[in-house]
Amino acid sequence: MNKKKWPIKDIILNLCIWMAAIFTIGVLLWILVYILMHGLGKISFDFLIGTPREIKNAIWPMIVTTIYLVIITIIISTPIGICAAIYLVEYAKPGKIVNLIRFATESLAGIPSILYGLFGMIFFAIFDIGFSILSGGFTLSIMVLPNIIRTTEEALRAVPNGYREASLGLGVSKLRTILYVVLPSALPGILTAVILNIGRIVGESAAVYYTVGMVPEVPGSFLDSGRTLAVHMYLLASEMVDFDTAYATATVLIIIIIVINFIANMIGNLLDKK
Amino acid sequence: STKEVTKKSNGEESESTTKEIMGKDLEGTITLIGSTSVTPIAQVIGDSFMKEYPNVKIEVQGVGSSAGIKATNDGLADIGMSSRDLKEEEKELGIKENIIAYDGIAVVVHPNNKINNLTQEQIGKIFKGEITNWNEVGGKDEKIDVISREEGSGTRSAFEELMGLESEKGSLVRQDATFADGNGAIVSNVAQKENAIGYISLSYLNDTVKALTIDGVEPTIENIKSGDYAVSRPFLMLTKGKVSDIAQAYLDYVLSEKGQKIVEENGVISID
Amino acid sequence: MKSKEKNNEMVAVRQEFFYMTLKKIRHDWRKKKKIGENLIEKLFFICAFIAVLSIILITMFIFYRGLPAIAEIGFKDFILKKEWRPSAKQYGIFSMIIGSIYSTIGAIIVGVPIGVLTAIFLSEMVPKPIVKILKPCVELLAGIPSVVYGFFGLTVFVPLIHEYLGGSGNSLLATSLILGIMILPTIINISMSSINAVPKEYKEGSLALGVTHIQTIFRVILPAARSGILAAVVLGIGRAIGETMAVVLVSGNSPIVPGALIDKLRTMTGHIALEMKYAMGLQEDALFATGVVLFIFIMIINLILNILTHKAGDMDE
Amino acid sequence: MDHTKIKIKDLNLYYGDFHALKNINMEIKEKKISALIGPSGCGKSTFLKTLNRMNDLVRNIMITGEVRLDDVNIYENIDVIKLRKRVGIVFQKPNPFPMSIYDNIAYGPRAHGVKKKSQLDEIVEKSLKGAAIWEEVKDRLKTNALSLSGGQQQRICIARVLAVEPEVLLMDEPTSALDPASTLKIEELMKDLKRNYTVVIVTHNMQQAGRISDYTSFFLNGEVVETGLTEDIFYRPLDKRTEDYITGRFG
Amino acid sequence: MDHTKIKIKDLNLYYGDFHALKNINMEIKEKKISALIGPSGCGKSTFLKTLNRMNDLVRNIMITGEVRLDDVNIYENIDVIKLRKRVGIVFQKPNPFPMSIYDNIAYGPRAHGVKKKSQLDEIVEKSLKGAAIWEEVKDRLKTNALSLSGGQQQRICIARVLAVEPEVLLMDEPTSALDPASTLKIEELMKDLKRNYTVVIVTHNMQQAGRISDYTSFFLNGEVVETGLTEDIFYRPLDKRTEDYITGRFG
Ligand SMILES: Nc1ncnc2c1ncn2[C@@H]1O[C@H](COP(=O)(O)OP(=O)(O)OP(=O)(O)O)[C@@H](O)[C@H]1O
Ligand SMILES: Nc1ncnc2c1ncn2[C@@H]1O[C@H](COP(=O)(O)OP(=O)(O)OP(=O)(O)O)[C@@H](O)[C@H]1O
Ligand SMILES: [Mg+2]
Ligand SMILES: [Mg+2]
Ligand SMILES: O=P([O-])([O-])[O-]
Repeated sequence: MNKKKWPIKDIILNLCIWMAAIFTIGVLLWILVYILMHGLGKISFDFLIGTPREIKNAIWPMIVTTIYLVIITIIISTPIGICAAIYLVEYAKPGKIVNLIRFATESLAGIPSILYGLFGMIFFAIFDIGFSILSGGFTLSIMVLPNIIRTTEEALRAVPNGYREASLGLGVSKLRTILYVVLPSALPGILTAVILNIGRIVGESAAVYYTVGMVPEVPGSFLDSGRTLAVHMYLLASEMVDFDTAYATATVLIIIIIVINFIANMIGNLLDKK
Repeated sequence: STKEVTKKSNGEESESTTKEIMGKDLEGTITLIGSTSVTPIAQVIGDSFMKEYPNVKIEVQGVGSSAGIKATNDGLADIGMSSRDLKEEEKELGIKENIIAYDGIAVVVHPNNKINNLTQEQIGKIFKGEITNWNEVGGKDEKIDVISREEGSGTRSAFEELMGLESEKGSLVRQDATFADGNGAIVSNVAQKENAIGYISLSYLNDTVKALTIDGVEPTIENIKSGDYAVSRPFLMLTKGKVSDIAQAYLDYVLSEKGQKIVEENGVISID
Repeated sequence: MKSKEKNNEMVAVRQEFFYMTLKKIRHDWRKKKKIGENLIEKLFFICAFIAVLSIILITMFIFYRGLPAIAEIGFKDFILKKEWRPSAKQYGIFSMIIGSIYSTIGAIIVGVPIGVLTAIFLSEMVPKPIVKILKPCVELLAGIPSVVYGFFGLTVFVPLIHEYLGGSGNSLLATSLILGIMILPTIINISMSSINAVPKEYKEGSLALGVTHIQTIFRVILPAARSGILAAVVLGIGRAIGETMAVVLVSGNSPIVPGALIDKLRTMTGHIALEMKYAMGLQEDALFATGVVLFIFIMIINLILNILTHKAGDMDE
Repeated sequence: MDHTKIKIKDLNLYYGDFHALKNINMEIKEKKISALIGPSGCGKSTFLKTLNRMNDLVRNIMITGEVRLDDVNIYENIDVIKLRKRVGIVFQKPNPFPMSIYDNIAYGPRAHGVKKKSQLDEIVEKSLKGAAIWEEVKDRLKTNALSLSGGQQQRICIARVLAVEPEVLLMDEPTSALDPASTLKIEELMKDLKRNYTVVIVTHNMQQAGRISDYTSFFLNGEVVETGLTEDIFYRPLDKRTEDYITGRFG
Repeated sequence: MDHTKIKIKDLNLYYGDFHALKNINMEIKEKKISALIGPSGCGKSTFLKTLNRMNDLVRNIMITGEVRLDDVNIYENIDVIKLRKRVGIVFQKPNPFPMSIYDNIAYGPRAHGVKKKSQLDEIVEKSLKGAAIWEEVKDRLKTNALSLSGGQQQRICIARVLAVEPEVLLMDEPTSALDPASTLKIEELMKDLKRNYTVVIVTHNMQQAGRISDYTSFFLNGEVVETGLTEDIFYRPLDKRTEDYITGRFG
């Protein structure tokens, strides 16, 4: 009566949950501390904004290429993904076409990135834009599309049906209902999807390797080849015997991710407050 | 005319005039595609080349020898790069080969490993899996951890050829070896594992690993040149059909004295 | 009197006319708006259909490049032979298939329970301020590039396993661990959002019956969120089986069937990435053919999980 | 005879296999209040929703028959959006949007093109007053509607519908969560409204039905047992079952 | 004098800055029915939830004062789980779990360790009968509870609470969505229950409060204006406001 008496089952389950959480956070800290400890010391201004031609191992071209690739991929994939999710959740009537689309997205989600790489390599060569940021952007867009669709779908579905009913019941058009009631409620979820995908684009190497290429130069246009940080990182680990630069590059990658996540979280928090 | 004015105002006029006089006003981009082993050299020479021809951009894609050969054949690459000799079927495509350098292959172990020398035969047996313990070659009683490159690697074909690891039934390298993707990966593997043995391109050698002498001969550029250290292979640059002015200029540059000096500086052996 | 009547009539007629015009204008406007809405619906549909087009294109291209090799090598030999020696014209990818299966199962064993439990922890067990700190950590975990994971695995897990468990260190264990960690954020995020989407009334209803919080979680909340959690697992499997670069760095890439956790292995993805650079002729085609197998493989997994999720979804209705 | 606003002919509705509405024929008179009564689960809410096609959202549903609004079949060639603007509904479970009270009310007018702040302010105030909740919330129009009490939420939902000024007002137990005072106010409101609007109300409260409605229909197991003037239904029911239900002897 | 089951002393509750319950003092008698009445938004639901600490789930809430169940303060050293098992609640909005009707009812007993199928069957039947819904659903116990009508859902929620056999039963407008017949049945049930249980009910229905409750408390703006025997409150109220409210003159 006075003291909490926990059933043994509850204790075990509780323990499992705590251990899992500690594991997750522990691994994250381990990776962060390990990489940052080895890499932070090797980062200098020159390292960041120099070109390899002027300063050995500098990574400015990789940073620029990465940013270009992220921008172009997000620009292509996010609107398509959100529109597709809206179609699936709000418009589509259950039937063959929806099943087909759903099957397609699920299949796309499962396709390994290396297959995207191979596909991008042979497909975009047809249009004569092989090894360019553009072909990488297209390839990655297809790759992240199912993720965006799925997460947006989840977010849309989480919006209570009562809201839709109420709005439609007022004689408000479907489109407006979606734009003014459904989407705002789903926005944090959608934003998370986009964040996760920026991370995925920044971190993707296999698909980028075969489509964007690996030229360590600042790309002059979206039709040029370039080398993203992740590809650079892979090349450092496998081709060049330079662990210091690898640690430093990994550190830069992680810092970029931290910054992206931080910004996105700020936006998310702002939206939450509204 | 506007351009000239800008040039003048930039004060670059004199420079460009000199270049015109020298006939070096080449302009454009060329793409080199091919072997990852050749890529670093091509890149370094490219950088130096671009300093002399500021209006030229050289893109080097290290996607593999075979991809390079194919890209040359398809006309996607102005110049292809390969770290192995062309196979019969590839030779039939009408691709022109230029040997631009030679590379040595070093057998490496962990620096803590007591062993400094192995015979060619011992190395062969280790990679075949006939010798599996370091004590069989005079070391500690530990299992040998064999690290190799993947099938198709230029480094590996050269290594197999010289160590007697080839047969009609294909490569004899033990299947349960660790297969590392690139020279760097071999170095990091060997650097981390006391019982490991691997082989790398000479230019990748650093002090995290120890290079063995083979039959008592050290893997140095001199020994390779003299033929004492026989584990080496050619680096190729490939062209097909009509070669563009820039590509030709670049090839000439690579083979020039200046280019070959850069080759040497990067631990690769120049052609003599 | 009369004129006034007439006047009234006129006014009425005029009003009527005015009203009709107004109505017509409004009608046209509505119609236009409706056409606009229809157009936008079409646009939404086209966006959704891009997924279908993409999958068709990808399938076509991969199969176009891969099928000839399967025909040449022979389907059975290609799938069931353990021997991969291009130099001896031996093209069997059985070991790689097993490698992919083992490492994915390993990743699921590591990642799914930990991920789901962490999701529970974050959405049910800790106060909001702490979630505000921890959630970004999970997102960060998701953002860390796979190469960095691979690099971390190579420089931390591999030596540790080599030292304490023996073997080369490059192993099924290292691969499973790394992949398991890599799929954690996917599992956590999606599980969390589906747990959070469970109406709070369910929780209230259960707690009000004097059921403990933990039991409420496992009896009401998780079942209500299961379709989302299953979806998370699908994505997790997708990511694990598709991961390439991290696997290449830690698995050891030996084309053999691993017999123990500390044995090396080669996955299909690693296989393609490792050899594509140097492959030529039939070897290259065989790698594309490996892509075909990988592809079919994923379709089968999708199908199975599809059935599973739909079953779970049906019960919600 | 009163003019007929909505005419239902041979209406049948199935949820999958379940026959929820059986062969309904009914007329809803213009500018009158019609009450729908009947035991729980008999199909009142379902019926109400067929009147402005809110059932379109339900999956696996099949509807046959006709519902004619001003003699136009709403299940054929009619703009659903327009229909719903003309036929407003207040749901059984209050479902305010997750936004401020003000935005909840202004939502409909905004969607229908009202942009001017002053005009919106006016509408919001009028509607909230109409729903007898203005005094309670006028100082916190910016707070989230979800943090209101059950009854307050219900009135917000009523106000929200009033703001779009429909011709027909469907109300599914609009006072179930309200105290007598607010209930009375809402009832007053309905009486007011019927001067210009047609009102259909589902209620479990016999007194309420008696007090305010002009016509009453008694539902049982998906059928309409009896429809007529409220007086008649209450004091001179034709069907035994109606009598039993009204007098509380039923079931 | 009846024995006091729950004693509330100087209870104050704040939602953030909003003072929702003001200095409440009240006694709830054992094995009696206490009715809480008052206008919408006055704090009845809030008060009810303080009695079994369902408010713990609300963020930004502050509670001071004491609630003593059998003379033990439930806001100090008490196992909340046990408390909630002893003090059951039926919420204002029906909230069945998204599972079958059977599982909804069996949920509580199962969680509390009942495993035997036959025993569960018995409990389910008894509880559904108790909530006057057995006849309607006995043939479809496996269907999902969410597809039931509003009133059916409410009764499912009542049955669900009955299945865990609490000592005190808190009911927040348990018949608001019910027809008179079911309402009567639930009222009968409550009268039955009071032989063994203590019942607290929030209602807007004055007749209902008058019919079934032994004690009544009148809430206004977060305060208790008056508590007493129902007869007294209804026929001899001490406070003018109570009289106004009861007679419908209020507000
Ligand atoms: N979570 C919350 N946060 C802030 N304010 C709240 C919250 N819940 C309720 N309130 C406010 O507290 C007051 C009392 O609410 P409560 O739900 O107890 O009313 P009630 O008496 O049950 O009304 P009704 O009869 O309409 O259900 C209301 O003014 C309401 O706006
Ligand atoms: N979406 C649905 N799918 C299947 N059956 C449904 C659905 N909605 C309602 N029903 C069933 O249809 C019948 C009528 O439901 P309805 O909600 O119209 O009842 P009601 O008369 O409004 O009852 P209440 O007074 O309890 O709200 C009920 O038996 C219910 O179980
Ligand atoms: Mg209903
Ligand atoms: Mg309430
Ligand atoms: O061709 P290699 O990379 O093995 O030298």
